[in-house]
Amino acid sequence: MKREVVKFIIFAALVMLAPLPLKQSYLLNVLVFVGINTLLAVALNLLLGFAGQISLGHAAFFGMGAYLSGILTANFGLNPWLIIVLAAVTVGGLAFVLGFPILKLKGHYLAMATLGFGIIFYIVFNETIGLTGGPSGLPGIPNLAIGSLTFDNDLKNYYLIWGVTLLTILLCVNLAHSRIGRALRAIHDSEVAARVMGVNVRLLKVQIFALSAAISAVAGSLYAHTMTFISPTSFGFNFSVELVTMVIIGGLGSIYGSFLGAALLTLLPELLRAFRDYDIIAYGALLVFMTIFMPGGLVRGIPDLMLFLWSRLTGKRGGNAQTG
Amino acid sequence: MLGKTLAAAQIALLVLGVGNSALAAQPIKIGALFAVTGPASFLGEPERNTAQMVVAEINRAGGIKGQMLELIVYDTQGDATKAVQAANRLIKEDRVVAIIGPSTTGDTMAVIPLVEKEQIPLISCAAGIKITEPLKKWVFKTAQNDSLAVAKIYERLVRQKISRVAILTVSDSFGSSGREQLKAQAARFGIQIETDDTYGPKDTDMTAQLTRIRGSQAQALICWGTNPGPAVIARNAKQLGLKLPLYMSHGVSSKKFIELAGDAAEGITLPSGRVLVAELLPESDRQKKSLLGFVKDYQRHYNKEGDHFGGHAWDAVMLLKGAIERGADTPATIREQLEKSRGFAGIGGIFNFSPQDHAGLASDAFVLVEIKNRDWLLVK
Amino acid sequence: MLRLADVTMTFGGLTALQDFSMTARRGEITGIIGPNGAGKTTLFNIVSGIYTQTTGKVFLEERDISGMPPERLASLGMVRTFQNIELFGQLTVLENVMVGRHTRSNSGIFACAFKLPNHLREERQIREQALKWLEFAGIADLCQVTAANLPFGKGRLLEIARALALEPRLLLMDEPAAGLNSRETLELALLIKRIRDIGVTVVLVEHDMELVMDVCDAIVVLNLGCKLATGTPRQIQENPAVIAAYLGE
Amino acid sequence: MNLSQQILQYILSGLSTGAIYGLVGLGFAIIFSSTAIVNFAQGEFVMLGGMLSVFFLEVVKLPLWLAVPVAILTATMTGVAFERLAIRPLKQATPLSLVIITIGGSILLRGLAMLFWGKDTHALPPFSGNEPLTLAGATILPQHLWIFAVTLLVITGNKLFFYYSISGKAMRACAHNRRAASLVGIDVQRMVLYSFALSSAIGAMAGIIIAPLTMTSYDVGIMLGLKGFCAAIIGGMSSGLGTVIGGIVLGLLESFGAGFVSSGYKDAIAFVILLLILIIRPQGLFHRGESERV
Repeated sequence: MKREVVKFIIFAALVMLAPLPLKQSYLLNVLVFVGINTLLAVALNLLLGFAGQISLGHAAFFGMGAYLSGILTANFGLNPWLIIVLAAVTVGGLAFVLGFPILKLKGHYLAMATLGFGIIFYIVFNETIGLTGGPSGLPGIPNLAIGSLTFDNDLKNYYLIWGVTLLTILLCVNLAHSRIGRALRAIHDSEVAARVMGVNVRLLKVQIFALSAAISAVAGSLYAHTMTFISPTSFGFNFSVELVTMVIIGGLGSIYGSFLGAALLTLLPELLRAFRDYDIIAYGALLVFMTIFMPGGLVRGIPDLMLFLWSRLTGKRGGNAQTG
Repeated sequence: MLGKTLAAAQIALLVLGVGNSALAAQPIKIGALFAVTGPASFLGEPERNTAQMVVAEINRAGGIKGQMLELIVYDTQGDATKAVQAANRLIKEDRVVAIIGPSTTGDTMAVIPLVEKEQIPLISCAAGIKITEPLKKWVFKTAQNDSLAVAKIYERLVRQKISRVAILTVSDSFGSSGREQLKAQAARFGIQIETDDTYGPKDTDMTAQLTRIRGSQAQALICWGTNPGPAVIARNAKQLGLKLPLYMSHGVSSKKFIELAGDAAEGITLPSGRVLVAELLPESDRQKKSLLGFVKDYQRHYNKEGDHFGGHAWDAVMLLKGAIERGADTPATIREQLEKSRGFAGIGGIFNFSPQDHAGLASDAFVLVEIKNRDWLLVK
Repeated sequence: MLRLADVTMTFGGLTALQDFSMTARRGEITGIIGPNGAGKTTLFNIVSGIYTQTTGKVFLEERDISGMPPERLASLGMVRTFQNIELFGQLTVLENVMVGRHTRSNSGIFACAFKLPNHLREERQIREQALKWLEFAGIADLCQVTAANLPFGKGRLLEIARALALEPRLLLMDEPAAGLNSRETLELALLIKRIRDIGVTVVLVEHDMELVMDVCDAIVVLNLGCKLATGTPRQIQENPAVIAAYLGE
Repeated sequence: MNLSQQILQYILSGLSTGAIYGLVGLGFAIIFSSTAIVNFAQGEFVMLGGMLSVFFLEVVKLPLWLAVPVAILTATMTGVAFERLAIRPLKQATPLSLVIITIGGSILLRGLAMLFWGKDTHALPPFSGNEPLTLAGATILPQHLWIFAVTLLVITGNKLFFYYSISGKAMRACAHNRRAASLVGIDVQRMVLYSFALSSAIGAMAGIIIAPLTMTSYDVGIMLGLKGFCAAIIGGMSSGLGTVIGGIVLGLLESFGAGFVSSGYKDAIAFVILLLILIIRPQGLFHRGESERV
């Protein structure tokens, strides 16, 4: 537990100091999105990595948060902070209700079902033009503000979003090392044994699903207030898949891995700009490559790689890199 | 040793921000955001190609008053988040003086708050009316408003005494913008919309919608979409033996549509920019010279037919060139000069920007064409 | 303590258990034996709530528990172990046993995430109790090892410690000696007796006759889905029907 | 046009799009049933079939009767290469890593197709004319008949292959129990390779047969793949009639949804019903449930 505290403090310090050398750079803007994606990846990791349940529809929860905030603040002028809480509760509640029938499903049936509701909500965002503005999007969402402090530039948004993300990471680390976290990991290893030990597997899965959806909704609200404009293309199937990819590339069940995955996939397009039109191919190739050569994700793959390089450098045989 | 010292001195100069003017011939950096990949690549690709082509031509001719242009293109993939990230990079990293694009209304709306705040002129290549109405200080556009295309079709219908129509639009931002205009202007022309259907951008069969339309009172069908959907609709309509006159949007005004729809394209009418019928225009037409030049260049560079989407980018670069020629070199002066562009005969029409109008086109920007014998025919 | 009344279980056309009744008395060790395919595992899966019987009833201290899911049974004080041990492989030995305290703690997601004082106190108790049961099973020295890396025999002990951490009234053990060597089996016999001595009722299915005869207070013999005999170890050893069934007529 | 004619047309439309979904779905089902892999790249083989035949027909200038088999062959070889280069090297093949790797593979294939052939849409000429056939006031195209015929052919072929050939039986054995299959001497890896070859061939065939109707471009695989996946799930991942019926159910839902409720929500309607099916009958419509072993 002590180690977790130290890890978190180092991580938080790095996050807080990161903007200093970046001042006016566009990278600061990219890091704002890394923050939002980290929040989403951590939320999905609770479900995917801890409870072992796949969701190919998480972009829908992200979108619901964004649209609830967008519509209610831009069109009805309600208090944005209140709406964030409302969005989290509503979306979490909806996921809780949806979760009971859906999480009964297993494996690819679950993948199909979550994919299905993701698409349904994507269609709803597109078709309810009166509310969402449809495919042309919803402009004019105000920035968040506390008193006279308006979060209207990258630096302020950076601290706002990373503040929320760090808090969420802290809570998730706590959760992972509590009876709930142990029960979740237990489900992952042996569902039947977990049930025999008295873990109400179904209820717990649904609760985590709801929590994960609620965090995603908060990420959506923050996204809407940062962008001040939203359109359905940001909440489609592709983004759901991208989120799953972030979690798996980062490392299942590792909260800091989620950060690595989110950071890599958000920064990747920037790095791949050098490839110009070939970037989509490079992206696909990287996914295939990573899955083959770093099956445990970055969080385990990077230490393995360093160990391997180190053993090569020092000339020692060190093939037994610790995994798992 | 000496080399090292010199290099260090040079770096020091660069870091201090001096020497830029001393080195002279610094190119003028222009940013561009196009949806080169993704679902809107039918817009982004020709736009990117055209912009690169025009900039290359300008540079080959010695640049603008001796200064070369440097075009930096980023792909938005038609995604609002990526568009904003790319715009940020253009403004903060590449330090461009102006931005061309994005391709879609959604992407444009997403980057508007940023360019307004950073005070960088943006010349959008998207058609949505929301882009320039209400007026935004730093935002211009070259694509004709969808309202003009709709008006062109409705005028024709009124002349033919048709008052009941069915509309079938694609459920993306192109289609929904058309649908909005079709519904908004119907009353003004005394037209009644009998059925209002949509289809998905990747749908492969629209017979269900067409069957419903066939069962309605509609006297004509207006379809708003981009390839390949409308080609499928044309073929499905032929399969069902639908007798209604079929109108399409300017979204399919390219030879590709005729190729895809084949025989089913015969008799379809659509509004189009003049680029499609450049050869058929009278010599007196003020746009003819630009149009022929664009078509010829595009053919030579890419061995493909230039379409009016590419034309939006052509117009944007040329408007920018005009502004720079008139002495503008900073974002603020470029914006000022853009606003003063008058009587510029481009691909999309004759542009007259003013402090009140950042779209700059009149209703004659579109012509109606009919497809006959696999070719275009100008409807008087 | 545990009573089965006329339990029948059919899979499709196959009858695995036929009108089976039995009782396990409080504080005793009851053994269930029978040749392969007699229906022992089916019986265990019904009692522990993994299958639901076709007809008949199961009672835990006169409370009808027929068809209750395993997690309900756990909160009523019944727990089982598995023939092919089902450990939580990615968790440490200590954490495995801590999961056993799940029903004995109740902090919710929010209490856990925000580390509310109640939760912290509870977490401390969970850890103390888990260590206590690891010591009881004699594997406290392994508490930081990842469960997947344990040798089989230690894994068996861990599974028992985990089950005991629940402080059950009734412990069901599915072939606890399977895969153990003779020394480990001897230690297991002692452990099972100690478990009875702290007041836990034990029901076990086992092939190892020596172990069964050594530890059990009462024995039920199953054959082809039916009850063949009940009695003390001595009675069973002398029962001609049992001998016939085992030797094969 | 009266209501009954309209309904007949909806049925015909539903059947013809449904058969397409079913044909695409078969590819998913074959791989799944012999390897338990959900191959998210399956849609790309449909795309490859269409694009390759356009390529061989229009660029290489082969005649249609030659372009089609060459396209199928090329797509099949791509499928084999995909299995060899991406699936087989995977050491810890968890279902999740397979999802990611097949998604990665599909992005890669799509990107390569875009690079080689550009982003334009292409059409193949119909195989036997374009004159609609009329049936009690409703119409259908000759190409639709081709689709039905090929679908039937594929189902029959699958049935014969899986039940009467040695390799087919071996593949079914792998599907049933991999370990047991390898114990009786079946080369499981080879069977996985076969199933990828077979499903990419069927996918390519589907892509070719539908290209004259729906046209083809580098990105048609996503939506068709998704719909085919649905069809396979409704059909309980069977390599025969079940998946085709699943496709037809989906096609009919879409066509009646667009006709009677709302064309904008037609996909949503189809997916809502799909969700209901999944929740009520998670093992697919036509599959008998199995009790879980402990």
